[in-house]
Amino acid sequence: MTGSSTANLLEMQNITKRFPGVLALDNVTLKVKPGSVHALMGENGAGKSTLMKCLFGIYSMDEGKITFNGNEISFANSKQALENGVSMVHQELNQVRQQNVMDNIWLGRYPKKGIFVDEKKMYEDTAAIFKSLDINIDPRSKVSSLSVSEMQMVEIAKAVSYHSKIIVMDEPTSSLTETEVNHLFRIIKRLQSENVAIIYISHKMEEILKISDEVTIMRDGQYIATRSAKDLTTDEIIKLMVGRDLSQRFPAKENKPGDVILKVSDLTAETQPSFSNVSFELKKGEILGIAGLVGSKRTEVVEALFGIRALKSGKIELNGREVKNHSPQHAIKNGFALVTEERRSTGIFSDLSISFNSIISNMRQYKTKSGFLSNKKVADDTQWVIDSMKVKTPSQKTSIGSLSGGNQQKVIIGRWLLTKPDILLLDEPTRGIDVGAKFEIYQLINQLAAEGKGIIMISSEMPELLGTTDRILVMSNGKAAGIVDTKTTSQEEIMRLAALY
Amino acid sequence: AGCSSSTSGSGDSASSKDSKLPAVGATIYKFDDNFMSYVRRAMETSAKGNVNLMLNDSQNDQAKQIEQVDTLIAKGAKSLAINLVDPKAAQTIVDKAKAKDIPVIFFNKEPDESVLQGYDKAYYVGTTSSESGVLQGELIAKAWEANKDKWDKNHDGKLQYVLLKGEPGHPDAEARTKYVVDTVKSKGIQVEQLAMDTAMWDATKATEKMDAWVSKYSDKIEFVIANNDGMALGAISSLEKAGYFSGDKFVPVVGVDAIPEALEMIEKGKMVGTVLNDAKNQGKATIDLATNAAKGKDVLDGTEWKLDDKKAVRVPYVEITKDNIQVGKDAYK
Amino acid sequence: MSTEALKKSGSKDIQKSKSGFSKWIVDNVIYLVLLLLVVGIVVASPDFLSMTNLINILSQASSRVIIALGVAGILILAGTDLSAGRMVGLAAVVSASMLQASDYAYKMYPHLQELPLFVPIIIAMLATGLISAISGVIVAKFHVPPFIATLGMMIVVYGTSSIYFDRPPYGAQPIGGLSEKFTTFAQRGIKLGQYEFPYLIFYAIIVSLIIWVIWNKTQLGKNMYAIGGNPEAAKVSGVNVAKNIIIIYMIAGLLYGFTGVLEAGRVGSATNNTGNMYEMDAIAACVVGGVSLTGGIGTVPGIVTGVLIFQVINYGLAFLGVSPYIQFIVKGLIIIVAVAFDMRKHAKKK
Amino acid sequence: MSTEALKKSGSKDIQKSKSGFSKWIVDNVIYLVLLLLVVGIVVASPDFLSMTNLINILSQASSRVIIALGVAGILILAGTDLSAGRMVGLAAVVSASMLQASDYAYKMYPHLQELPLFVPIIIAMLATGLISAISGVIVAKFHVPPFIATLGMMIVVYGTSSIYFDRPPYGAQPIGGLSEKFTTFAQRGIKLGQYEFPYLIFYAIIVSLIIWVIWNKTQLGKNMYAIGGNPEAAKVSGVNVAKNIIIIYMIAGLLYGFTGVLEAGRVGSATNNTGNMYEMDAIAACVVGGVSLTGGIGTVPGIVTGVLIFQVINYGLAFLGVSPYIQFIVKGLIIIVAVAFDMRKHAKKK
Ligand SMILES: Nc1ncnc2c1ncn2[C@@H]1O[C@H](COP(=O)(O)OP(=O)(O)OP(=O)(O)O)[C@@H](O)[C@H]1O
Ligand SMILES: Nc1ncnc2c1ncn2[C@@H]1O[C@H](COP(=O)(O)OP(=O)(O)OP(=O)(O)O)[C@@H](O)[C@H]1O
Ligand SMILES: OC[C@H]1O[C@@H](O)[C@H](O)[C@@H](O)[C@H]1O
Ligand SMILES: [Mg+2]
Ligand SMILES: [Mg+2]
Repeated sequence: MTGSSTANLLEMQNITKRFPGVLALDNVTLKVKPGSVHALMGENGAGKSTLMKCLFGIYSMDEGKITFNGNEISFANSKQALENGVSMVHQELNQVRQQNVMDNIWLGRYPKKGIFVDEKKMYEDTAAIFKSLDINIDPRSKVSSLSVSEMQMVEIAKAVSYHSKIIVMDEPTSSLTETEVNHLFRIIKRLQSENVAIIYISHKMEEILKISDEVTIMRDGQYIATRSAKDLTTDEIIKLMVGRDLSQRFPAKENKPGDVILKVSDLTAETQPSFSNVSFELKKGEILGIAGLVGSKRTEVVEALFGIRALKSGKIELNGREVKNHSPQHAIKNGFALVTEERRSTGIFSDLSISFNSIISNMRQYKTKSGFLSNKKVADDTQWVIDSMKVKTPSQKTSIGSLSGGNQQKVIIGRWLLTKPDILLLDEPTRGIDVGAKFEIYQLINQLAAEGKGIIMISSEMPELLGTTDRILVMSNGKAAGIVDTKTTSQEEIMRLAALY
Repeated sequence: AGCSSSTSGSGDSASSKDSKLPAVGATIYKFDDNFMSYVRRAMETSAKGNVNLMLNDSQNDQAKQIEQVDTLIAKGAKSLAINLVDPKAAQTIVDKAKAKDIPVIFFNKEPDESVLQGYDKAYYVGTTSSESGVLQGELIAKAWEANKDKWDKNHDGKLQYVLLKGEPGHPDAEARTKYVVDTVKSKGIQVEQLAMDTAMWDATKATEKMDAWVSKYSDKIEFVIANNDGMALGAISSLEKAGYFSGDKFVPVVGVDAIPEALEMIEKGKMVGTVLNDAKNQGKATIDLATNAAKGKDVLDGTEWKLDDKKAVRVPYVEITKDNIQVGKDAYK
Repeated sequence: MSTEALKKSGSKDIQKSKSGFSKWIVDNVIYLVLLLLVVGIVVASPDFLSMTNLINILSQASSRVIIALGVAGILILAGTDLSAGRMVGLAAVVSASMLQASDYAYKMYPHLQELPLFVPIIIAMLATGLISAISGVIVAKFHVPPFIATLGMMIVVYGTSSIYFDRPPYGAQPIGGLSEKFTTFAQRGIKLGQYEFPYLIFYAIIVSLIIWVIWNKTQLGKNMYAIGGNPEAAKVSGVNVAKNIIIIYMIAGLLYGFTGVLEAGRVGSATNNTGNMYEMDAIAACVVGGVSLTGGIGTVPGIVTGVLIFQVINYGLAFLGVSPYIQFIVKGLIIIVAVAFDMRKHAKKK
Repeated sequence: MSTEALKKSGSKDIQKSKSGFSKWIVDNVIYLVLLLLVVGIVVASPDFLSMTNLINILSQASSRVIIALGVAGILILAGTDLSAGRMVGLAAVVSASMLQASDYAYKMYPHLQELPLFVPIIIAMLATGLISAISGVIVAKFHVPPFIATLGMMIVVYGTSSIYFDRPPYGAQPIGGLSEKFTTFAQRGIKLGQYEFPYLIFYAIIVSLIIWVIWNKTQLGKNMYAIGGNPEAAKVSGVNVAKNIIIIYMIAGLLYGFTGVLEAGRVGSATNNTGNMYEMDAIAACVVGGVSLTGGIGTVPGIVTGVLIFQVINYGLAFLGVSPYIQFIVKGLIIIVAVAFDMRKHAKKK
C-alpha cells in the first residue's frame, strides 16, 4: 500500500456488507495493480466471494468506495460490470447446461446480424478464442455433455473473452487436474502480458505462491494484510489466515492398518464406458487413496460400492462375506458411508437446518418406542456434529445453505459419522475447503482410521494423498493402473500410472 | 353395477352393430348435467332399433361441440341432433350441415329464429329458457299471496329475497334470474333484493353464500330463489344449520329442475316448489324428428308433434309443488 | 461472517433485536395479511365481527384445510396434484351412495341396508388412498412429472366417478336423501352456550394435529422434506425415495377421501362434479401459506393460515355483498398482493 | 466423460452409431407415440384414414397450437400460466363484440360501424398482450411465483371479461351474429381439388414458424432458454432477466389474444366462458411434447406434436364412438403412458 494510488487499477476501500444476522464484510480494503495477479486468501466464510460479488454488481455494498481505472464506480448489475471491463469466473459453476458451449459464452451479448443472432460469427469467435487459449472443446457441444473440468475451462474462456481489464477468478482450479491447472497458468501469464489484472481466489497454497504477485488475506470478514508473494511462505499465509500457527499441513499419522475388511474383485460397471475389472483390498484402520485424472472413473467406483451405480460383474466382500449393495439403504445397513463429490447437488439440503442435515442418514436411531422421533436425541447428535466437527454456526436451526462451504462439508462428514460406518468413502472431501478446515478433516480421518474404520479417499490433490493415506490406488481411464505404497511412492510414479491407459 | 352403464351410457356401442340403420349424430352440451342426463336417456330409448345414435359430450365447451359436429359429419351422420352449449353458435353448425345438406334438430337450447329460417332443414325441440323463470315466478307469486301474513316477516308488504344465480353468462341462469323477478313483479307484488350472488350451479358454493347471508340478514330474508335445485338444496342445508325448518322457523325456497332430492324436500315441506323440465318428451321428440330427417321423410311424419311458426316443437315446463308432486315423480319412472 | 465478529461489534444487541423484529415481521407476513383482511372487512362492515361469522368461516375452512394438507405434502415433495378435486368428488359420490336414508325413494342401491357410518367412510377413503398411491407409483417409479401423472389421474378419476354416478335407475342425479347419522356427522356440532361449534372444525383440528406430528416427529416427515429439498441428496443419504413418495401420495389420497365424505355430508348431496377444481384453491392456499412450489418448504400453521385467508376473502366479499364479478377481481388481486408481500422473506438481499 | 476419453476408446464408431440409433428412438419417442396412436385407431377403424379426418384434426389442432406455443415460452422460463384460457375468453369476447354483422339485431354496440377485420383483432391482442405483460412484471419484479401470479390474473381476467360481457342492452348473452368477413377468416379455407384446407391451419403454421425463429434465431429466444435453464447464470452474464421475462409473457399474451379471436370466429360466437381451462390442455400438450416444467427445455416441433397427440386422441376416440366417460379414462391413461415412455430419455442410466 505504498506506491501512489494512481498506480492501482482497482481500489476497494472500507467495504462493509451485512446480511440479515451476519456482518459479511467489515471495513475491507483491496488494491490491485494493473497487470498483476492478486491473490485473495482466507478461510471459508472469510468473505472473499462476497467482496468480489460487491465489485461485480451482484451485491450492493452497504458502505465503502470502489475506484476502478481512476473513476469511482458502483455497478448496479453484472451487465454494467462486464461492460466496464470487469469479468468474473464464479465459484459455483454458472452455466446453462441445456444449451451449447457457444450459447453460454456469448450469453448476454450475442453477436447479431440484423435482428437475428449471428450463429456463424458466434461459432468462429468461439473457435478463435478456444484456439488462442489452446482449449480443445467443440463450441457446438452441449454443456451438459462436458466434464466438470471442461465446464470450468469454458467458464475461464468466457471470462477471458470479455477482454476485461480485470478478471476475478473465484476458485477456478477446484475441479481441474494438474495439467489443466498448468494450462490455466499459461493463460494467466498471457493475460498478464496484455496488462490484464487477475484477482485470484484459491485455497491451494502452492498455486498462490507460484502464480501471484501480491496476496491479500482476510479473516472473519476483515482485512488482515496485503503482502508481496515473494516475501511470503506457506506457513506465514496460514498464520495470517487462521490467526495462529499451524506448523504442519498434515497431522501425524497414528492409524495401524490391520486385517482386510473389504475385498473388491474384478468390478465392472453395467453401463459403459465406465470402470472395468477393478480389484483392490482395504484393511481395517487403513486409509486408501484413489488417484487419477478427472474422468478416470474414480467417482463411479465408489458410487458402485455404495449402491448408486449398477454393476455388471464383480464381487464385493465385507469381512469375508459377499455383500450386494443394490441401493444406498443396503449400503448403509452394511456399514458403508459416502461423502459425495458434489456437495451442492448431492450433499446438502440447502434450505433445511443444520440439525436436519446432520441426522437425515441416521433417522432410525432417533425413533422412540412410539415411532416418533426423539427431540432430545436429535438435538444431542446435532450438537455432537457441531462440536466434534467444529462447525461454525449460530445455532442448530440455521439453514445449512447459509454456511460457508467448509462448514457445510463438516456437517456432511458428521452426518455420516453418526451412522457409525465401518467403511467410509470420501470423494474429494476437501474440495473448496480452507487450510484450517482441511487440517481438521485430516485429523478426523486419521482418528477414524485409528479407531479401526476402513477409509477410501478420492482426491485430485497429490500432496493430500501423499500426506494422509497409507496406500494409493491409481485409476487410469476406468482401469486400476496399480496400487502404490504411500511411503515409498512419488508424484512422478503416480502420474505415470494415471496416464497408463 | 357400474359396468352395465358403459353401454347404456352411450347408445353408441350399440350403434356399431346397427350400422345398417341410418346414423343420427347427437351432441349433449354437458353429459352429466342432471337434466340432460334424462333427456339423453329418453333419446336412447327412442333411438333403439330405429336409428344408430352417435352421442357426444360437449363438456360445456362450444368449440369442442363444433369439432364434434365435424367428426359426426365425417362419420356419415344423416341428421344431427344438437344441444347447443352457446345458443348463438347455431349459425356455425347450420353452415356446416347445410354444406353437406344434412338436417339439424336443435334441442333444449334455442337458437335465434333467423338461424332456423335460414335453413329449410333446421328445427328446434324444447322449451324457451325464459319459461322456467316465468313459471318459477308464478309459483312464487301464488305461494306468497297464500302465505303473506306468515312469510312477510317484517310486514312491510314487500317480498325480501336473496337469489342464488347459476354460472354468469349461462343462458338459463340469465333468463331465470331476469324472468323470475319480472314475473313476480308483474303479479303486482313488491320485491326487494337483499343479495344476489353466483354459486355457479354448485350446492357447496350455495351453502357457503347462504351462510354469510343468514348471518348478515337472518330473519330479514323472506324468500330464497335459486336458479336450480342443486343450489336450492345447498341453501337448505345452510338454513337447517341455522335452525330453520324445525319448530316454526321457516323460509320458503324454490328451485328449477325437479330433481328427485328436491321432490323429497318439497314433500318434507322444506322447499316450496320447483319447475320440471319434461325430459322424456324432449328426448322423444328430438329423436322422432331426427329419425324422420335421417330417413329423408318429413320431420313430423307419423308423429303427433306440431311445429309452431318458428319451426319449433314446444315441450312445456311444468311447475311442481306439493299438490302435483306425483307429476314430478312420474318423470323418473 | 461469523457470529464472533458480530459479538465484537459494539451495538450488537440493538442491532440484533431490531433486525430480529423486522425479520419476524417479514417471516410472518401472512399472519399479518390475514389480520389486515379481517380489519379491512370489519371497517367496511362492523357487524362482520360476530361469533356466527367466525364459526361460519372456520367451518367452511375445515374441509379445505384437510384437502390442502393432503396437497401440501405433495407440494413439499416438489410435486403437484391436479387430481385432488376429482378424488374428493369420487369419495363424495361413493360415500353418499352408501349412506342414503333407508326410506329415501330414489336410492342408488335400493336394497342396501343402512350401514354403520364408518364403513362407507373407510371404503371411500381407501379408494382414494389407493388411487393416489398409484399416482405416487407413476411419479416415483416411472418418473412421470407429477403434473402429468395427476392430470392424467384427474381425467381417469372423473371418468370413473361419472360412470359410477351416472347410471340407472336415476342417471346423473345428485345423490341425496342422506341418512341422518351422516348429515349429523357433517352438519351438526357441539353446543356451547348459544353457539353451535360444528364438528367439522374439530375434524380439521384433529387432522391438522396428526399431520403436524407426521411432518415434524416422524421419519416419514423428515424424509418428505429431504426428498422435496434435494432428491439426489436424499437418495444418497439412504432415503428410500420411491417408497416415501408413494406413502405421501397415499396419505394425500386418504385426506382427499375424508374431504369428499365431509363435502357430501355437509352439503347433503353429491354429484360427480363435487370437488371440481378444489385442487386449485388448495394449491393456492398452500402457496399463500408459505409452501414452496419448488419443494422442501411448508408448515402446517402456514397452510392453515393460507386456507383461512382464502376463506375470509370468499366469505367476507359475499358478506359485504360485493358484486360477483368485482369479487373475482378483488380476490385475484388480493392473492397476488398477499404473496408479493410474502415473497420479500425470500428476497435475496442484494 | 470427457470427449478426449471418448476419442481414446477403440471401437468408438460402432459404439457411437449403435447408441446413436437407440438414442434417436428414445429422444424421439413422442413422434412414435403419435404414429402408434394413428396406427392403433386405423386398425380399429380403417376408414379413419381419410383426407377429411386429417383436415379436421389439423384444423382442430390449429388454435390449440397457438395457445400452446404461448404457454410453452413461459414454461421454458420455468414458469407456468393458468390465465391463458381466460385470456382467450377475453379476446374472444372483445373481438366478437366489435365484429358483429351490421344488420344483426342484438348488437352489443348497436351504433358501431363495421370495422376492418384487423382493428378488433389488434385491439383484442393488445389487451391480452398487455395483461400478460403485467403478469410478467408481477413475476419478474415482485418475485411472485408464476403459479400464483397467473392464478390471480386468471380470476381477475375472468371478472373483467364478465363485466365487459354482461351489460346493457342485452345482459349476459352470448355474442353472436358475427360479420361474414370474420367467420370467413376463421371458418373458410383454400380449396384444393375436392378438399378445403382451412385458413386456420395456415395461421398455425405461420405462427409456429415465427415462434421457431424467435426461439432459435434471436437473442430473446436464447435468453429465454438461458433464464429457464439457469437464471443465476443468465443474470451474471449480464442478461436483463426481468425484461426478457416480461417480453416472453407479452408474446404469450399476444398469442392468447390471437387464439381467442380465432375461437370466436371459428365458433361463430363468444361468451365469458370461452377458453375456460384451455391452459390445462395446453400445458399438458407441451409436457407431452417434451417441454420440461423445470425450465430450459422445449422445441416448437415437439410442442406441435404434443398438441397433435392430444387432438388425435380426442378426435380418434370420438370417431371410434367410444362412450364419453370411457373416453376420459382412456385419454388419461394414454397421457400418462405416453409421458412415461418419453421420460426414459431423461432417465439417468447408472
Ligand atoms: N446471500 C447470503 N446471505 C446470507 N449470508 C451470506 C450470503 N452470502 C454469504 N453469506 C455469509 O457471508 C460470509 C462470507 O461468505 P463468502 O461466501 O464470501 O466466504 P468465502 O470467503 O468466499 O468462503 P469460501 O472459501 O468457503 O468460498 C459467510 O458467513 C456466509 O455465510
Ligand atoms: N458420460 C458422461 N456424460 C456426462 N458427464 C459425465 C460422463 N461421465 C462422467 N461425467 C461427469 O464428469 C465428471 C467426472 O466424473 P468421473 O466419474 O468420470 O471421473 P472421476 O475420476 O470420478 O472424477 P473426479 O476426479 O472429479 O471424482 C463427473 O461429474 C461426472 O458426472
Ligand atoms: O349448465 C348447468 C345447468 O343447466 C341448467 O339447465 C340446469 O337447470 C342446472 O341445474 C344446471 O345443470
Ligand atoms: Mg467463496
Ligand atoms: Mg317483507
